[in-house]
Amino acid sequence: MKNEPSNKRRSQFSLVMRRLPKNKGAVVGLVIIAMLLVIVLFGDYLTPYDYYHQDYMNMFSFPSRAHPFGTDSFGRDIMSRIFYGARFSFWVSVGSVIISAILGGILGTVAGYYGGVADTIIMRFLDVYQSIPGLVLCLSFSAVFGPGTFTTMAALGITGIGSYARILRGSVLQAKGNDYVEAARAVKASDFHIIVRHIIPNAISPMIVSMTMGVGTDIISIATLGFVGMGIPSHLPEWGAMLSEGRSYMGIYPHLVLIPGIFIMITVLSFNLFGDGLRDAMDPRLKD
Amino acid sequence: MTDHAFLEVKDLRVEYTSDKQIIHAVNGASFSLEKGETLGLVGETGAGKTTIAKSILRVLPDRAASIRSGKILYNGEDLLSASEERMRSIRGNEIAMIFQDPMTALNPTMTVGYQIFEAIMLHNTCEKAEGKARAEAMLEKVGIPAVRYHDYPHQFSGGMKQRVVIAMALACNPALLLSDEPTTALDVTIQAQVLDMMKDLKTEFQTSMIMITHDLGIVAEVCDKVAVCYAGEIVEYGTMEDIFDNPLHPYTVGLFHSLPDMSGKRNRLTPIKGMMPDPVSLPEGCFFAERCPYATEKCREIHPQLEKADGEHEVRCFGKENGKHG
Amino acid sequence: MAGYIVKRILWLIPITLMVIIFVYTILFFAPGDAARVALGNSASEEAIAEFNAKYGLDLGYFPRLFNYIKNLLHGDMGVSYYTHVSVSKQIADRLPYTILMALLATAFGLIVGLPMGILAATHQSTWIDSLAMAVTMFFSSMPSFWFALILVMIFSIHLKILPAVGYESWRNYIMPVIAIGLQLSAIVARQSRSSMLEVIRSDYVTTARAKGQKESKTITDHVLRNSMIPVVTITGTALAGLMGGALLIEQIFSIPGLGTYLFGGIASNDVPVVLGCVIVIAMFHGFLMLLVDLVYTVVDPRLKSSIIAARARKTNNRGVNA
Amino acid sequence: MDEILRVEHLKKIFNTPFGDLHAVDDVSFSLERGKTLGVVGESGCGKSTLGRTVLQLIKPTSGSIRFNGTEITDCSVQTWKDLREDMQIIFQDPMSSLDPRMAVWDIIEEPLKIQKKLSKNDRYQKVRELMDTVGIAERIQYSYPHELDGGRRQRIGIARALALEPKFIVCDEPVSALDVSIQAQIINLLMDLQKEKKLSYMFITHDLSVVKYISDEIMVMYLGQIVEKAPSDELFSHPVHPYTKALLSAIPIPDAHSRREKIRLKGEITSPINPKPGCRLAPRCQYATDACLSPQTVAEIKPNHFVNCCRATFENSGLL
Repeated sequence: MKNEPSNKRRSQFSLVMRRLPKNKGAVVGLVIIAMLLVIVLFGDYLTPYDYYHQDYMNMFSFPSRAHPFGTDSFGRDIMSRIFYGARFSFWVSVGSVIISAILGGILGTVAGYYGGVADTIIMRFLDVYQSIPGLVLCLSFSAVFGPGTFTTMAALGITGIGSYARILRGSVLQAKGNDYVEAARAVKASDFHIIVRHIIPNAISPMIVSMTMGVGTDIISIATLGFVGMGIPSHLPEWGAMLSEGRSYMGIYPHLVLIPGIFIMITVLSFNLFGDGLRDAMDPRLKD
Repeated sequence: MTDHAFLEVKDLRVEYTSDKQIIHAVNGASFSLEKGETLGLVGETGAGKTTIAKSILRVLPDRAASIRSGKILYNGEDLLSASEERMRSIRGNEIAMIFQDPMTALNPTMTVGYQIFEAIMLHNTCEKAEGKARAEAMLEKVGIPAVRYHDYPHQFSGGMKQRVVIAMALACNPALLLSDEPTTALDVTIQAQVLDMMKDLKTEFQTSMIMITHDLGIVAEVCDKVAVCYAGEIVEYGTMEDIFDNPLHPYTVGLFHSLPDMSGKRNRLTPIKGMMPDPVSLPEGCFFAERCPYATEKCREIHPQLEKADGEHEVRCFGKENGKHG
Repeated sequence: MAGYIVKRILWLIPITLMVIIFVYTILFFAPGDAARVALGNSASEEAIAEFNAKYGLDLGYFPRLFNYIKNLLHGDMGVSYYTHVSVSKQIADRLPYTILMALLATAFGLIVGLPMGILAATHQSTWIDSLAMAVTMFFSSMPSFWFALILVMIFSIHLKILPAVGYESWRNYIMPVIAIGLQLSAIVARQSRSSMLEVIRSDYVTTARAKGQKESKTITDHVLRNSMIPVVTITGTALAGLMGGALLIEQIFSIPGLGTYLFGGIASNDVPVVLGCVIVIAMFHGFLMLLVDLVYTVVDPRLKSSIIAARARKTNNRGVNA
Repeated sequence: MDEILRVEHLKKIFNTPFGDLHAVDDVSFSLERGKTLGVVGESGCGKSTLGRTVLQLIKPTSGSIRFNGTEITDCSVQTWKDLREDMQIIFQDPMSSLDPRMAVWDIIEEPLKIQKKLSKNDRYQKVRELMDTVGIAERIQYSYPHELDGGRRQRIGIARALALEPKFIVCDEPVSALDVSIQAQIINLLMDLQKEKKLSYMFITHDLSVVKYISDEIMVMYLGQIVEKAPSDELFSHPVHPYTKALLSAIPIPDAHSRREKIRLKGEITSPINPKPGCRLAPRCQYATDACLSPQTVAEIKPNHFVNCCRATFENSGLL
């Protein structure tokens, strides 16, 4: 029920942070994400091999002390390759989600806040945009932008704006209906002030949750691209591409398929768990 | 008078658990009701009125709420220890309930007729056609043409929805009707229509009723007995005349003084200071002591009991023996 | 109601047109020379000029677009630059496999996911709920193509009880359908659980209990239907997505669906193939979204009444549930 | 006569998919400085729209609003910005009217920050002072609205409205969501503030007992129109319009021995969409005659007592 009123200033962020640890799933997710981040940042120092080092004496070796995840068809150390791939998957997915969220967020906010003609145009555009398969958009944008890490990020990011725009439009509409917006207008607050100070803070929670989960979705998209040989340049290791390479040998050397897949899954799982926990922690209906 | 009352609630205690906090919603509420009477359960938000009513029917949310102790004797039978099957045969059949918000009390995806029909078929073994005919008759009774049987709730206005809810509650001619703020969500003129109708139907069906409300005006209009609820307990109980003409508990007195006077001049209102205590941590003494202008040391230390004042009039206050007011 | 449906279907025409223009524009500006890809790097300038003239590639942006749309109105989607096979014939050949797989996977998702969600919601906070939530969290995080590979490894390579590739027998579809459907079932289960929990708290469910209704009947009669709208939304969206072909699943199991065809088209800048697929997929998308909205009106009579204002509402709903 | 607000022939029509919704239909009234005008009506009568239109939070379809002698429906942006500070609003639902993501202090400070007239220090002083005025304890200054009860939330809403030192406040059902004992606290606060700061109120409510208590003059609305307008005591002692009478007799009186004549309306409120000419109450009115189907005129049956009913003139002349 009612909290003992506090005389200290507490930010919204700290309120969420206080609730989050109570959610076991979120904690597990966060711990995995932290470990992943260590791999992303310090992966090079964690394995003695380079991801491209080929060792023809040690092809297809099963996990061992020397190669904890074994080696692939060229005798390359899978752990090193997984760690390198983590870097790519992580940055590209986080970057693309941020791009989607910013672009989609602007569209959604404009559509929801201003309504009328702007809303109609934006929503009709999204109707068109979202009836085009994501794969077509993503690969075509990749082709237009040319190959590379950043272009993959941009292509994925632009492809994903639709759902963010719709989510934010919905929650902006909801926030807009509240009297506190009227109250702000009554003290002659500008539209910009209202959007930044009142609408966005109240509408952003569902967006943050789907951004978190969106990182997971994009990791799968990146792996899909890698699997069909698009996205990252082919000489660099990528989880999806590793899966695709390992596929031919999976009858005899299942670790070639199992290990990249498990990494994809655990990464996605961690973001999903964290997002799920965030959703509960940011629910304004819940009191702490 | 028989040896036992029609309905007797004895020392009912209900708690809600949320996030490891225990909310003491009802703290030893006791009252009784004779057949054919209307009891007004008056109090403000959070006084535990709705919880008491839901406890009688045992439709509190399973996980969050628990009935800690007490007895609810209905014709001498303790409902709190009755089997779930027995409860099902009582719910809607012998005891029915009307909920506060007609907007949410009806299933939006079922025709209103079917929702009444459902109540009838649950407790009667009759042909479907007869059940339907009875449901239609109920609709007519509450002033809705039977042709609207197949309409959905959203096609009705708030007042009409509440009529449907009332039809549903009265469909099996229950002996006791629990009305939880049945008109709070309605406009005054519609409220007047619905209250008139409820009074008529109550007489026609000879139903006993517990009317839960925060509006003393409604109490004056429909109730025979009044129980004033505060922080999960009854602080004053008596006939309507007792309470309105001779209120004894400082809280009841305070409520009357908070109301703008409709007849006289504009005097400054004298509100009750402060707020109801937090149900998570209730004070040791009288729950009202904090806000009471007459509170003494004793009031803050010892929790008063509900004691007879005169006739049926009971009050939970030391003030009576202290002779300070009343 | 009929008028509404006709209007929505007519809406598909401008939408599809916009889709064509949009995709055509991106492809037009994408680098890559179709003639070079088709004829090889050693091809002579003349051969390339001839190729470009044959397919109208030497024309500018507007004439090409105009030609394409003109032909389309005559029911001609053109031919692939490389295989020279009619695009519409290829799509017609491949579509049945895609539709079959999409429908089976969606059915699987609902058949497994719904009961799981209902069970979890009705046993909230018990071990059943926790288990269901853990399992579904796990499955919804698993990439379906990886799961497909695992299935192949177990059932084709080791146990040798299911065929790894092919599309002739029903046994070919078991693994692809499970691989796609399991993830969908997890999403359906989580969504139906949360929306049921929302409905279970509502007043009319308490009203049903207060009428003396049995707990099981309360769930089936009052809770289920009212909690289905978000489930319909995600099922519809998922089905629409699958209509675009499940590229990797098709690749892994060698099923000749729309996904591989489309992918081949994009990879080789085969404009007629890409546009052809995109048109078909966009139409399916439009029809499915219409179907979803129609199912809404069946599930919830309130929406039927407000169908005049349906456009705004529809976009709202989707926005919130997406 | 010191007039702060004069509204003439104000109309607000919303275009809906179902037709034109006449939310405010040809409403005229004026308000004296330091006085309270009560606006009473049931849901859907347009009273909230009227309040917001007067504040220009909703643009009127037509009509004139003069505030302190200045026409504000078509004045320049700058004049309007200056005037806006003088007109504020207090909302019904203190939960929806306070941004749940802002602490109490920030909510009260916001208008001052936007106004940009005070230095940081002065602002600090001013917020302190406002919290004092409305009775918010310092210990809750950093609480969030959801941690507080309805009464305190409403006090915050009042403090925010007072921040720019307005002269005129629209109170849109400020006590309807509160319990009686808290309601009385807030009403007293509003009346004290009025006396102290010479405020003029437009007090919108559906609760007749409250409006009688607080208002100098009362205006009864039905489906976008004013049906009756009179000084408070006059309206309660001599209601003329059948709707006013029905409204008055519908209030349950908290008195064990009150016996009154009951006037009940038939049926429910009709739709304000594309209304027919003639009296809008006619379908529900027990006195309705053919005369009610033609357009009605407003008659001043006594000084300052206006009625929009064709029977009123008869009744007043003693013919009925």
